[in-house]
Amino acid sequence: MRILEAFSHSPLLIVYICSGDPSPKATPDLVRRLARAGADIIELGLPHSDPIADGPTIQAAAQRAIAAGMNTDVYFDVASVAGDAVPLVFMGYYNMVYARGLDRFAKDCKDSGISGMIVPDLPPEEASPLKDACVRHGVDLIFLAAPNTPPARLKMISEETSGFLYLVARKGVTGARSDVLQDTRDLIARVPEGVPKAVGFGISTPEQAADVIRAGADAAIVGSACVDLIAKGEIERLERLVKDMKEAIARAKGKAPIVC
Amino acid sequence: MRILEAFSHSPLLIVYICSGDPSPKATPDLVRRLARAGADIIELGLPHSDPIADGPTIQAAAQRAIAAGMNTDVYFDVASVAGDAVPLVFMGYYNMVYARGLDRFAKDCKDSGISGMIVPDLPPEEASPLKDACVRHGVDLIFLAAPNTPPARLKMISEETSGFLYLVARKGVTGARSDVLQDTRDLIARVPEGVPKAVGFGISTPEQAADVIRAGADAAIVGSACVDLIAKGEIERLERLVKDMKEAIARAKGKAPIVC
Amino acid sequence: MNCQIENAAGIKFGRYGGLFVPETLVQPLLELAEAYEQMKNSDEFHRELKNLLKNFAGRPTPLYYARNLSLELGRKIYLKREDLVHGGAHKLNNTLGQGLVAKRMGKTRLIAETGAGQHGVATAIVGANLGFETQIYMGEVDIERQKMNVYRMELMGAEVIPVRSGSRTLKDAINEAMRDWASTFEHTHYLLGTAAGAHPFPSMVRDFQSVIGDEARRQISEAEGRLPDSIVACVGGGSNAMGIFAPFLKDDVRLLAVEAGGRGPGKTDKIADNGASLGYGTDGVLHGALTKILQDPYGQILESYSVAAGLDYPGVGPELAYLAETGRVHPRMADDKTAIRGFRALSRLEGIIPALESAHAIGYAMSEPDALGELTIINVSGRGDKDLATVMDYENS
Amino acid sequence: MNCQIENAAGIKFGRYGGLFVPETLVQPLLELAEAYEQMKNSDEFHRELKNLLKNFAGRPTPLYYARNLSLELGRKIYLKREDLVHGGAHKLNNTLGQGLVAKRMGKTRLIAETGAGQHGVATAIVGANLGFETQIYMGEVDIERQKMNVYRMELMGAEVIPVRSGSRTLKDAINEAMRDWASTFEHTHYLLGTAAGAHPFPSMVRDFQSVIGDEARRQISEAEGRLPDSIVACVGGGSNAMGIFAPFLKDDVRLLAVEAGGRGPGKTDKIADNGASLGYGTDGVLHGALTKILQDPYGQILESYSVAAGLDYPGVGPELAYLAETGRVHPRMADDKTAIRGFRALSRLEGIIPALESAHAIGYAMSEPDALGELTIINVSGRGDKDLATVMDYENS
Ligand SMILES: Cc1ncc(COP(=O)(O)O)c(C=O)c1O
Ligand SMILES: Cc1ncc(COP(=O)(O)O)c(C=O)c1O
Repeated sequence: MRILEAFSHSPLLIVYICSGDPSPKATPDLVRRLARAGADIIELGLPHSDPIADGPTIQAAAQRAIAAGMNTDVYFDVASVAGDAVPLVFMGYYNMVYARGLDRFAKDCKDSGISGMIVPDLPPEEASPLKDACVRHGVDLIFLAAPNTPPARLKMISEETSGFLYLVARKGVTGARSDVLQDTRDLIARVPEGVPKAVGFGISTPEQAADVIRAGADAAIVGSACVDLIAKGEIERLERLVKDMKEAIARAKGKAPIVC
Repeated sequence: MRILEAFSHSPLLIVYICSGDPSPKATPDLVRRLARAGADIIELGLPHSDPIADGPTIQAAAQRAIAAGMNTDVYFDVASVAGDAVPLVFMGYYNMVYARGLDRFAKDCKDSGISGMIVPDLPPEEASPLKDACVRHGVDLIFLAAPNTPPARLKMISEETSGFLYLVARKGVTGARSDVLQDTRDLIARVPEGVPKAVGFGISTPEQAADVIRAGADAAIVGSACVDLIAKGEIERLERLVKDMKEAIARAKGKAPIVC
Repeated sequence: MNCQIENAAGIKFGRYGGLFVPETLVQPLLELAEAYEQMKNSDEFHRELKNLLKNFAGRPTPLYYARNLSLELGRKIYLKREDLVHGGAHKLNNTLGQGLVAKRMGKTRLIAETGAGQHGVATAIVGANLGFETQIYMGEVDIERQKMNVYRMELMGAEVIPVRSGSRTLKDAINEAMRDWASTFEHTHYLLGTAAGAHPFPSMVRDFQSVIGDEARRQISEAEGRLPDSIVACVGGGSNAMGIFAPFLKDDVRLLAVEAGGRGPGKTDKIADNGASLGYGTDGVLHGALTKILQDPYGQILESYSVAAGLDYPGVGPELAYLAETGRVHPRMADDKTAIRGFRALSRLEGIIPALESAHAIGYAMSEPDALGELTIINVSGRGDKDLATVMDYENS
Repeated sequence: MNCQIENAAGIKFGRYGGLFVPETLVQPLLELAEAYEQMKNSDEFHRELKNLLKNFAGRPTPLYYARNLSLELGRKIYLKREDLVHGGAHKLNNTLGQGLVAKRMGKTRLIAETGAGQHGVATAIVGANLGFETQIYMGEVDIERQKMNVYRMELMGAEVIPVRSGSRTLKDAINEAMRDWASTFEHTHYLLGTAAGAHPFPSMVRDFQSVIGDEARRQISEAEGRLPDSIVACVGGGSNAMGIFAPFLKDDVRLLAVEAGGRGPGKTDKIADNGASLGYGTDGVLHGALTKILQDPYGQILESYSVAAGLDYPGVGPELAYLAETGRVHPRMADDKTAIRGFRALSRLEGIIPALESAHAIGYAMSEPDALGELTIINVSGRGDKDLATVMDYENS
């Protein structure tokens, strides 16, 4: 519910970080700083040994976090202490969820203050058991759609998702890129009216974030660009980036897209 | 003719050396010393790169001789200067003969004072062209028979050989061994009456030499044992060995074989 | 839930299998499934495949009555000779099939993962022969261990891309190939090398490998006038096992699936000492399918271990997981030592040096002859030339 | 001269061939010839051999239409796939045949020579399978160069005996095997690996290898409805060439025998820079036969040279010498560079890595396509796995 509510104040900036990178202890403070800098929702990644949807930046962050002692128990502890300045969303691979037990996982989310779950390798067709658990515990299960998702399937996913719809900005994996494609704009336009849409994968600059908002998205998701700055220990630049992005999307609100 | 004549004074001692080992220059002197020590006929080996009928001792001698500059031209020069104290017999592989030309080879033998030829890889069936050349130039072509030569074939070989018949004392290749086999005695006994028989391959001691004479051979051939002493530079021991062998076969003449 | 994938048949095997992949890959997989479904009914496709299997790959492979091994074990042992397939293993049966599918789908590029290099070589062969641009993902550690196979791939025009993430071995090479495919699927086919992964790979690879079992069925019937009491095959991902088992599923034939027992059951934090997902694994999702996997209690995938590189994989095909659960297939294990014994025995007794993978099946049969019945077929999935250095090292260590 | 060898047919090919061996070996050779002559007429022998060729060796091997190479050369090229024979080369056709002959003669031990190890491996395979004690003579130099093949032989229970005499390579290994045989023939068969040497080896080995040509004849007739314009095969001793040529001798088919041109015609005192006995050799006697050999003016045998170990022999089978002289077979040469080009081309174009020996045939065909006519068969006598290190070294030097 907290997520839908947040979307009533769009445009939103959603920031992804990998929990436990550089250390479990550092994560709650990072969450608070990002919230202060302007993040409206924070995706808290649970690192996995085999992150097939992620590019090198997030893979490396996951490896660092695992080495620093992150695991699912620690993950929920970290989430609990991160506070409730902004809604938190779980982001992680299905096997980690499956291994803990679906119901237990959804309940742990709820109990640690996590409002939603994004499981990038779990398409709606495979999701009903987890969906049931999420409904039971009042957690949103957020699905993804991609530029190559055909119309009928996009409709189905839009109906199945709860909280918002995660639009994958482009083919491929997570990671910073330098432009926003026509494909993304098309995808945004194709989503049925009334579904909150957040666009992620490859958004790394305020301009790109503004671009997707102008194209009709309700939120921009930034991940690898932030993870990169954390890896470098440049937390102030991270805060500045978030601030700049937040301002850029606010300015972009309601403007027509710039088509190049 | 010189060879048959020699056999009228049997028992004979035939000594094999590898021409050019240790050097072409040393060979004529060696021939003279061996003759003085009691050798009745000397087999002068022409070294070949691929001596398939020879054991390690004679292979090694051939390699030393080739390295020392021995070749077919040098071979005949050496034979020429070795003198005519005893009959010389060529011993070498057919390819060396073939390469020079059969007629030329037989003529060179004649001209350099060589009375006969032993070509261990040339069975009578393949020998007619060389036989013709040898006849033309008055050189004996000496064939070999082995313990596994069947009766009909032994008869044929005995008819084809000229000078004497070379009896291979045992299966296998040249090289010193420690006993004389029943097979050898049988082979000697199987040779048709009237054919001069020399036994070689594996005779290294006066006792073995005496043994084959007692078994009915007209001559004993010693090779590797002598080559071995030459390799060690022990020329006096070589002379002593030849002397001892000569005495042993003289004593054995006419005695019955000792069967063990 | 109101959502359907068309052509859903064969997506799941009991609860196993499925399509647990990022949304970007769902469509390419469904398109592949559909294209394959059409080609299954195309006579021309089958003619083309059959022609390549016969004249290029060297099929049918013999079913060889192993006289000496039979004497040793006191029962009749036949060997299915996949070691004689071009390239040296059964892998080509699958790469030829998928290569033709990709060609007909209009793809121009192949990508594949490889561990020891056998599947990479089989993919490179097909890439060269059918005219694809070919790139093979291979862990950095494996590249170092398998220089000769890397060179073979390169000779045939494939590019070998070192994978530096994770454990830098097979499972990471699969991850990397999936990442590549997520952005290149329009012109690229991902040629998975075993009967694992997301739909339609498990069924498609099984189908292409079923030529092994189809032939074996005909051959044993001709030779013995009956079906065997048992069939033994090694299991990495499960393609050679499913290939020889599939045509016998409805028969009264004991199907023995031999996994890599490695150094034993013991495992540390990140590393399992074996490759026995059926034996020691638990349910989980890896590379797109729900199956048995080697994992820690939190769901992190463990690195597997086996002296045989091709069995060194922490997952297994979902159909095998299902068949093992229903009891139709009997999962068994052979540890390193047993495999090496099988390797030496077949070399010495029959003059056939088997792949170390296949040697697990042989070693198992030798140590449990009573499990075989009177008449058995062992699948010799590949030849052992690639393993000589490994065996020498093993013996010296 | 009044001397006859019984069963004299086939002892000579024109003036070539014969039985130039020490007297001790004459009888064993004649016994072998006679035994073989009897088995030629034994249905049971042929049944047994056929069974092994089919179910153990993997025959028939495909005749593969090489689409890409054909396109490249603008004519139809078929490849006879001896690279798919068990062990990796045509060598097993001969060792199986001779192994069965030896078995029926009551021999209990096999000896053989080997250079690169291919024939040694093929002999070890047969020794293991048919239950012989097996010893392989191999030059010390070759043992050092071919560690993996030594290990393969040992795995299959053969003992590899280092030869330290002469040049310590193939020809010395043959010498040594002949020496061994001269004292062990009663229980030992000498399993010569090529269509060279004394009678009956040239005809016997040719006969056992003729299965290549017999199959190719049937296969090309089926595929094209006619015989080829030409056949190309590489020549070491001549067994794969005679094997594929023999069934076509009476036909209007151009037979191209490609020898190792090595580094060229130049030769020093002891070493020829090539293995081209037909091309650069002269008449002489080696290993029991009159044939073409590489020799110095005095008749000392030269060491040969080729990048392909299996062509690195200073002699050639007498039947080929005869057929070359009569013009029925056309001797040609491919030098190292041409062979390497053929090796790379076939790998890249067709996904088949040929043996470096076979690569001479391919390289020749690529550099002289007009000599081939419209329809040609190239004999791919073996696979190139054994040659990877050699090619890598060659490219880096
Ligand atoms: C010879 C051989 N056998 C078996 C396997 C295991 O794979 P699968 O279980 O898919 O047959 C491999 C894998 O590389 C292999 O190379
Ligand atoms: C693959 C291959 N081809 C050809 C040869 C040459 O031998 P041959 O001329 O007897 O066929 C060899 C010899 O080892 C070989 O291994």
